[in-house]
Amino acid sequence: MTTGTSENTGSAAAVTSSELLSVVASRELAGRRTVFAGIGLPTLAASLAHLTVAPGLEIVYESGVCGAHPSHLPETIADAVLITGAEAVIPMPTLFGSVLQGGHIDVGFLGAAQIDKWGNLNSSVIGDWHHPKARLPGSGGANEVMANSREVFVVMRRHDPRSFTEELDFCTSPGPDRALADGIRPLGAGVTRVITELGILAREGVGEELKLTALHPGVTAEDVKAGTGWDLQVADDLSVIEPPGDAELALLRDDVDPERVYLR
Amino acid sequence: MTTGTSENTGSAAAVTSSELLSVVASRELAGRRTVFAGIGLPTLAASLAHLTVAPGLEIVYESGVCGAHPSHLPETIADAVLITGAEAVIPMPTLFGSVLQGGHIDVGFLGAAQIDKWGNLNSSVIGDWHHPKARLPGSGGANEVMANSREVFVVMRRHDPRSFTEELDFCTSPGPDRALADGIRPLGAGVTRVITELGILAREGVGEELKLTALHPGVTAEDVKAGTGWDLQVADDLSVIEPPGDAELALLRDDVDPERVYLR
Amino acid sequence: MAVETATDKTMTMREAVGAYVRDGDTVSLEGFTHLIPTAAGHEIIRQGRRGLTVVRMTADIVVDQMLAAGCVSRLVSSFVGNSSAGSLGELRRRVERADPEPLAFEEYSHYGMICRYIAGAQRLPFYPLRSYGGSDLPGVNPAMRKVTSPYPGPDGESEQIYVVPPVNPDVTIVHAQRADRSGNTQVWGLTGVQAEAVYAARKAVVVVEEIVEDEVVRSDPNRTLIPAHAVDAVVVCPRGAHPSFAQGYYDRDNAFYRAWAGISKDKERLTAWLAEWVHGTRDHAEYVAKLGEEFWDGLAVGEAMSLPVNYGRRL
Amino acid sequence: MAVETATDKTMTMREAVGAYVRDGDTVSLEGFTHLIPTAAGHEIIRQGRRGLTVVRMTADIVVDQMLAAGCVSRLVSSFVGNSSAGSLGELRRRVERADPEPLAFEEYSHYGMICRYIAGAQRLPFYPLRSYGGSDLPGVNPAMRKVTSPYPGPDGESEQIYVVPPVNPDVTIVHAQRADRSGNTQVWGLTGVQAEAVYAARKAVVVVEEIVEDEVVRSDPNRTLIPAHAVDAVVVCPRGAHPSFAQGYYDRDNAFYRAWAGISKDKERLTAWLAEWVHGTRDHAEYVAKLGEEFWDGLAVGEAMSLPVNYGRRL
Repeated sequence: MTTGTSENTGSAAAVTSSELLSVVASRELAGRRTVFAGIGLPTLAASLAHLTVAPGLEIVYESGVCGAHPSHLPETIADAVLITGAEAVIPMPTLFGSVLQGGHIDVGFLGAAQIDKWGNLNSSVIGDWHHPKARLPGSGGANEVMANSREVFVVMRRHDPRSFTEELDFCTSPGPDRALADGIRPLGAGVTRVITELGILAREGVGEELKLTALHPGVTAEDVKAGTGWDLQVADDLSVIEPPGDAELALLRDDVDPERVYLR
Repeated sequence: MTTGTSENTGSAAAVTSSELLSVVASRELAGRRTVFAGIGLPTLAASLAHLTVAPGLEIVYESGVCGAHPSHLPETIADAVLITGAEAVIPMPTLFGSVLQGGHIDVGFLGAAQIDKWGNLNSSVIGDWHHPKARLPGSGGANEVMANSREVFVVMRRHDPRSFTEELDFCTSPGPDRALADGIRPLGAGVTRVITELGILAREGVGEELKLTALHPGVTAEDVKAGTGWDLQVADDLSVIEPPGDAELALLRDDVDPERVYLR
Repeated sequence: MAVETATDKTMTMREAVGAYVRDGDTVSLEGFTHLIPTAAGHEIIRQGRRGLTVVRMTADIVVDQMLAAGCVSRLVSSFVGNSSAGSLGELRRRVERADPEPLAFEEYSHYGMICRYIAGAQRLPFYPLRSYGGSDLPGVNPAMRKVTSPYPGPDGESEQIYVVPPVNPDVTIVHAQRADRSGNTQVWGLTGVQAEAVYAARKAVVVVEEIVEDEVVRSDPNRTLIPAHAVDAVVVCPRGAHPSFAQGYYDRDNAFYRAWAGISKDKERLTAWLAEWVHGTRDHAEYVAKLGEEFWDGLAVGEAMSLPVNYGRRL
Repeated sequence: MAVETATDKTMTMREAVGAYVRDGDTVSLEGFTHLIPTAAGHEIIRQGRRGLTVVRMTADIVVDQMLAAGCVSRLVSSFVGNSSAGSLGELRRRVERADPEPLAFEEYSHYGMICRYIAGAQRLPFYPLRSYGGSDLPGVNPAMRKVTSPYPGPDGESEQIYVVPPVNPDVTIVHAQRADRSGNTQVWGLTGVQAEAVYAARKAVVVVEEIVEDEVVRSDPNRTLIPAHAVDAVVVCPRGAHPSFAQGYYDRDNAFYRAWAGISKDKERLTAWLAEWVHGTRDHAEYVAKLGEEFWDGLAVGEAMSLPVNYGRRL
């Protein structure tokens, strides 16, 4: 691996935001067995992890595909290339009921329009639900992924106070703290990693706020605090993230997404 | 069809108990679309009805087979010959959940060790459940067939006061009257026909006792009352059952069960 | 043994929609990304149905089209987006600005929708699921309620769980690869929640790429996802799932998904699109022909045949 | 893209039972008439497990044998009979006369058992079902309880429904036609409740007629009833479901079912049978060999191949 930063190293000079986020997310999957992932960055991260830090990793898709062996990089979670040659394609009641709610997923990947300090997520509306400024797609399976995965990774392309907000406009997918307050016993830890272009926020479980634990080279804690809409806690042992290495980038570019479907 | 009785007509002279019960039961299926049937007499009755009074009849088996086209008469509800060439084989959760509990079954066939005047059935124990004189197989799917079929036909090989009893030793599969008393809303009518070698007892639904409605030729209402452990009501318009006709017997013997697997 | 007396349930799409979709009905259209019954949605538009409640997990292009055509007054869904290819313009106008009229929206999550179908199929008064704890969804959707378990939880205390109510559509319409004439329907690839949606419905219409002989279906009874007894009408409609795909028949039209964001954002373009492609075609066969053979060649797929299994025969 | 790194989970039956079935465990053995995991039951007997709770919808010959061998102290079941071929002698002695010792028995109905597996698989605190209203079963089985629906019933009144609790076996053992080495398991013909029983369990052992190459499984992913992530061990054991059958592999041994009524009725004959056929064989291969080729010829089945379907390939 290189030791340079994404700004100043030869091969990494052209590291895109997608590549950076994918590589960093992939490393966090070390040792995990099952990941529930959507298409895009989560697929890239999981596929790269499969080639590096988590060789036994299985990606389970929301569409019901387990053990996919696609001939081409899939463009959607239901891409026909995910089905042909897969190890199993299971009905949605089994996928959501027995696999996800049954507790077989180690890491769920989610995105969101807004996240708060407890890792609660909003993917429903901006503004008031009844008269929204912007109607977003909604939960899909996100509420279930949050409720039933052992932990959840969030990859956020934007790190700004509108997305990292003190108060969500609407909570679509609550973490375990909110679940407990509602009298419902959660299975997992909720969001444990938030990966952005500025760094990594982390928490381990119930009762813990997201805390800044790692920075990309050249980014300061103050930069991240400025991009965060709440008074962000900073870890004492704040570390610097190793930039994407040559080996990681080569795998990502040559093996995982050679057609650069997502590595735009 | 012949008009003679099973005792005195040429071709019907050899009518066995199984043939008699099958033919009489088949007639009661006129116009029904779906029947949930076990192997043995119910299969014979349903298969014969399919060839006579209910050409659109579908037999659904407890094992999950729908639209069977067996090459040989099946020996069990799960006989391999029922599966090969069937229109559908569905998982048990779908069979019991969506098909049976979902309300798709017009007639369920059940047997029992004991039946009472409300059509409640015992197939669990003779004697006290905790210290039974005889442990019987139990519900299987009988409790569900009773709870979820529009109506239930019972074929009883024995018509005696031990089987037709004032008080069940144990109620495995209750009719709708008992369900209502327990605060549960039943779907169907419960037992509507009980077919025996003496005649037919019938009731239409909630609040009605089984009543003797038809006799085989040569049998008197007193015979049936003597074989029944409660004070049996007798219909005013008590009819005489047409004995199995030549056409029915020919179909049963030549087409339905040519190897006489059940027509012993 | 049994004589063949299977009922022929085949009819045209026009006949099926005419017979089974009425103004004000609750209509479920299912197919999760795969086998979306688009052609059925288009025929509902052509026949000018009004006041429908549409139930669909992923409200996507076909729902946006039905909204734009004025067919829909209520939507029950768990994902209102154009896959990952942008927004649904008409849906956003309806929800954000009541333009041109309001849309009643019941928001669920995917599993909540699945559980509603299961409860509907299984005639259950409710279905429990480990979702929604702490979410704002129950606050805007009073159908999400809690039940206390009669068994102690892992900690010995009593345990609460959210439940959703059954949904029993007046009619469910699904698309599938093939069926026989009596409605035994075989699906492969992603099977979604179609079987449950069919069982939950009062009436069910199955739209298929092709009708096959009885022997084909019966050679593989485990492939029958929906048995004939649950089906009221069978409609043959090749390529009826476009722009979604039919595994083994044609691929997804990703370009159209991307284009829809732009078309639907502009009400005039959207209206023109509907006029040309839905109102301007007599039926789906015309729509398919209008797209042209060259277009369909671009979505063609090659062969990847399943290896057969032996069901066995008594010797 | 992804490199192949599938885990090889194959082991012998002796290893699998040794590793995953411990004294006092709750063991589910499923297979509804079809694919009954008899060979696994025999190995449990050989290894002398004690104090097991056996969970099985149809407690039939294999359960009677395990009872007779003294492995089982508690039975959870919905049908305790030898199919339609008579009684289970040992079970009746245990239940009716506590001979030679009592048997704790939790009685359910078939759907009650299915729902317990579903609840276990789906991590639900309970599962509702429209059974048991007015039955004496809840009186002898306090696990059957009632819940009031939070929604009004059809008549506007509140509605009650029975529920059953989840079952989460320590291990579930099922038999199947084939699997790959990592445990992707394909089943056809009657599929019973095997998938749910596996998902409900802490550990799962799949016994198969044959291991097939990855390409065979992957040529038909919809045939995979149990994905590898739910499987801990794969045991190859041809004819391991005898006297039940494996669709497409061998037929049911109806003669043995009929014989069992007589064997099991007489404790001495039963003990002798176990000594000869279970304790007297080192493993199932010996049991199979002891039955002899001529015997197996009598259960052979002919070919009835499924017609292939096209999963499609991107061109």
